[in-house]
Amino acid sequence: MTADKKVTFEEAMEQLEEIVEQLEEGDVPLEEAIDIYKKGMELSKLCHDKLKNVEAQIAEMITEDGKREPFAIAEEE
Amino acid sequence: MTADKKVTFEEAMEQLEEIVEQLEEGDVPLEEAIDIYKKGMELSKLCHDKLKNVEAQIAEMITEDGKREPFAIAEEE
Amino acid sequence: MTADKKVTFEEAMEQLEEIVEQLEEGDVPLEEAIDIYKKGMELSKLCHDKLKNVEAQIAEMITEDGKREPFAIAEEE
Amino acid sequence: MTADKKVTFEEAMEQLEEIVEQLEEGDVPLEEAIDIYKKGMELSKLCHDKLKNVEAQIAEMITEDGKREPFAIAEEE
Amino acid sequence: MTADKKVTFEEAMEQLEEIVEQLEEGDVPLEEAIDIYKKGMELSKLCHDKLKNVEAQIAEMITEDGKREPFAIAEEE
Amino acid sequence: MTADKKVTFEEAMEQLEEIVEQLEEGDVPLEEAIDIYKKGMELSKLCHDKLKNVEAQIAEMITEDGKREPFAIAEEE
Amino acid sequence: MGTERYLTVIALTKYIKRKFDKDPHLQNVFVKGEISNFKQHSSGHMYFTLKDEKARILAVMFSRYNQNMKFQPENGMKVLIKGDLTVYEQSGQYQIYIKEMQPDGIGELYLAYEQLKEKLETEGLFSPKAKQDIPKYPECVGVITSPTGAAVRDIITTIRRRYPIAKIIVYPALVQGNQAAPSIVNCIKQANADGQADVLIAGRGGGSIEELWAFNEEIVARAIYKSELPIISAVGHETDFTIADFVADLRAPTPTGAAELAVPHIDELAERIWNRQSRLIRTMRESMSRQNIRLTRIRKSYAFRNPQKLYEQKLEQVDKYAEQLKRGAEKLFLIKQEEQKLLLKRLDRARPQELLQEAKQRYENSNKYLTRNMTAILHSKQKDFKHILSSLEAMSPLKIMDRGYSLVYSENGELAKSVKAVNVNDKVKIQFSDGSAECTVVDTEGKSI
Repeated sequence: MTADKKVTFEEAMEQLEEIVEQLEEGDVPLEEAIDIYKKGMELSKLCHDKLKNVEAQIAEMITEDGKREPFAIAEEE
Repeated sequence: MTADKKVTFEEAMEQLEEIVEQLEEGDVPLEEAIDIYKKGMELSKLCHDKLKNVEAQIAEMITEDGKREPFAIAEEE
Repeated sequence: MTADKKVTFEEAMEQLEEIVEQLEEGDVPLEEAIDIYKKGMELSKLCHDKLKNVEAQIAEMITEDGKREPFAIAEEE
Repeated sequence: MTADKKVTFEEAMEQLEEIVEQLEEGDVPLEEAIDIYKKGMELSKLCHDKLKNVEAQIAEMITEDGKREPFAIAEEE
Repeated sequence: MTADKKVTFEEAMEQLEEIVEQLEEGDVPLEEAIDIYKKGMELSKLCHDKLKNVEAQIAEMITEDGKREPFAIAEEE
Repeated sequence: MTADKKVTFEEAMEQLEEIVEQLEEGDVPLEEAIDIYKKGMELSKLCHDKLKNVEAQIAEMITEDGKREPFAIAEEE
Repeated sequence: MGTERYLTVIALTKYIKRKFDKDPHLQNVFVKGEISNFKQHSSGHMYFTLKDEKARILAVMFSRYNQNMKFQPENGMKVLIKGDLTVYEQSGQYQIYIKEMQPDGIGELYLAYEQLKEKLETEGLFSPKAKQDIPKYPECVGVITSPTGAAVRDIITTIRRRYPIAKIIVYPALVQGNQAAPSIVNCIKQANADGQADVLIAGRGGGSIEELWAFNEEIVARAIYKSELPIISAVGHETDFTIADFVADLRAPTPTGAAELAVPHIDELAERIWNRQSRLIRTMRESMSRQNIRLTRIRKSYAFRNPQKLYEQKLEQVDKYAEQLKRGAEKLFLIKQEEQKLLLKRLDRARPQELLQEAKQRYENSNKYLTRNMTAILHSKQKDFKHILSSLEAMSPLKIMDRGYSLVYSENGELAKSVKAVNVNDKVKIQFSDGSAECTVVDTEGKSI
């Protein structure tokens, strides 16, 4: 799981999507399917966490940005 | 029966199918038919268990997934 | 950030523009995008601060200049 | 600034004009622009002072000249 | 100014005329212009004084001459 | 002026004429002109005095033996 | 040989003419004779024959020489002639070309006069170069004439009237008779020795040529010539010309004229001085006035009156520049600010929120299908299983027994398909469709076919 941290969101998503496709094709042996599914669920969690993280950062930036003071000269005009 | 554990769900299903076909052919002595049938019943149980097992795993993972917090931003919009 | 202090306004603006373009092109991986965006925000703040600084200096000089007495003869005519 | 004292009015004006043009053309880096502007303000002040000086000298000369008695011959005619 | 005393009236007048022309042409550098103007004022004063002086001398002689008695002999006849 | 005493009337007249002509030609520098003028006025006075101051002369006769005697016109003729 | 030795007539004539022309005795010849055959051409030239009792000669007097003659020649008139001899080529005649002609009668005096005049003229006594200037303003005038004549009175009166400041010294001279010439010479010498006079007037009133003769004497002429004092001659009337007149520095027609020539008029002179003086003053005033106007013009010149123009425009320019500078700086600042704002706006717009949304969407999709697909697989497998299970159940051999059949298994567990497979007392098992029963064989009986 620690190795996965270096995986980007996109890579993780691609893997996840592959897994979904694989599962969709349907002729996956059951045991294999459940293993794949599990892997998928892990990836899904990874992506979810990454998204949450990004979301938090953006939220923070918006807050900071709002505090910025405007220009005096620009207002004079 | 222990050796059978290594049999995948699909192999078990195949064997089951073969058994059904054998039985359908009809010229199997009854005694043999009963044996075959018995075998079929065993296989059937195996498959059933495997399915149950998988179902349980899925259910568990869904539950876990359900605990994951939702995205804040996504809801805002 | 301290290293950036030696960056000129124009250099900062150029970097910012590159960042904006990169972001606008849109095929930046999510995490990278958020990093770039953060960098962009910093650059933007840097530019903003530089402008505020210049604005203050100009304003001060104009005020000084305003104290300069007008010509006596020029007014007589 | 002391070195500038030896600059003639015309030289100062020429420098000032160049500076004005530079600023009006607009492609001056911001930090440089403020220096240029400062320089321009100094030059403007220098020119202004030189003119004030000339004005004062002329005014003095005119006053002195005004005290001079008119010609007798000129009046006879 | 003492050196100018040796300048003749005509030289002074010529210089003065040159100065007026120079000033009227108008494109004289400021510092030079004020020097030229000063010089012109001095020359003007110099010429003025010389004329006044000459005028006084003429006036004095005419007065002396005016007292001259007519010819005695001429009247006898 | 004492030197001028030795000037004959004729020389004085000639100088006077020359001076008048010189002045009338007009291109005499002012300082020189006033000197010439003064000289002219002196000469004029000198000539005038010479005419005025001499008493009417009586005609003399010098006899063959060198004796001087007044000469009266033989009015009876 | 041939004709070369024969001269042409013209050559011969030219030769003869040259002989005449070269001979000094034939130039300026004085001849006297009687006029005959006198003719005056319309051109004014005179042609006549000069003759005496024994000879005759052709004479020509061109109008140039005769127009000032005081008499009109006529036939039979005796005349004194001066002229040159030469040959008139066309007629081959020698002729005298007359330069001067006098009626004969004065005789020797006139000849002497002419000869002396000629002599002195040749010596250069009459030369203009020998003439002295007459002083313009003499302090003393010497008068050489008879103290009793009208001439001295005229001279003194005139001088007194015109120029009373001049001293007059009369040098009494005899002006006629034998002693006249030496007396005049004496006076000239005396006056020169005195040195008092600035100019001398020598002359007398009018009279006959004999009466005036002293002034034609050589000694008088030479004395006049030698005199260091300038001499004005005043002999007789205007028409009288004496040798003295020729040699004098200035000839006056009359004694009164001589006095007028000797001295200026004092009033005119005073007037002249006044005039010069006033011209001086006027010129000086004009010059002053001119210079004054010139100076005034300069002082009133635009450049002088408006020295402000020297810097006013520049002042305006400085102000303009200062304004431009300010505006330039502000504009530049605004441009930069605008650029920065624009970028900021773009940055805001490029905020990776959308990217995040997309990512979320993508994620949600995949996430949804992950479980869905898995569930689908499970269901499919379940379905397959159920199907097979029911097929199996349908084929169950046990179902035959439902119709009342049972299976008998021998003691070794094998299905007993014949009665022969069992013996009495064997323990067998009967399998029913719904259960089994353990039994002991009691009897056997084979079937009779």
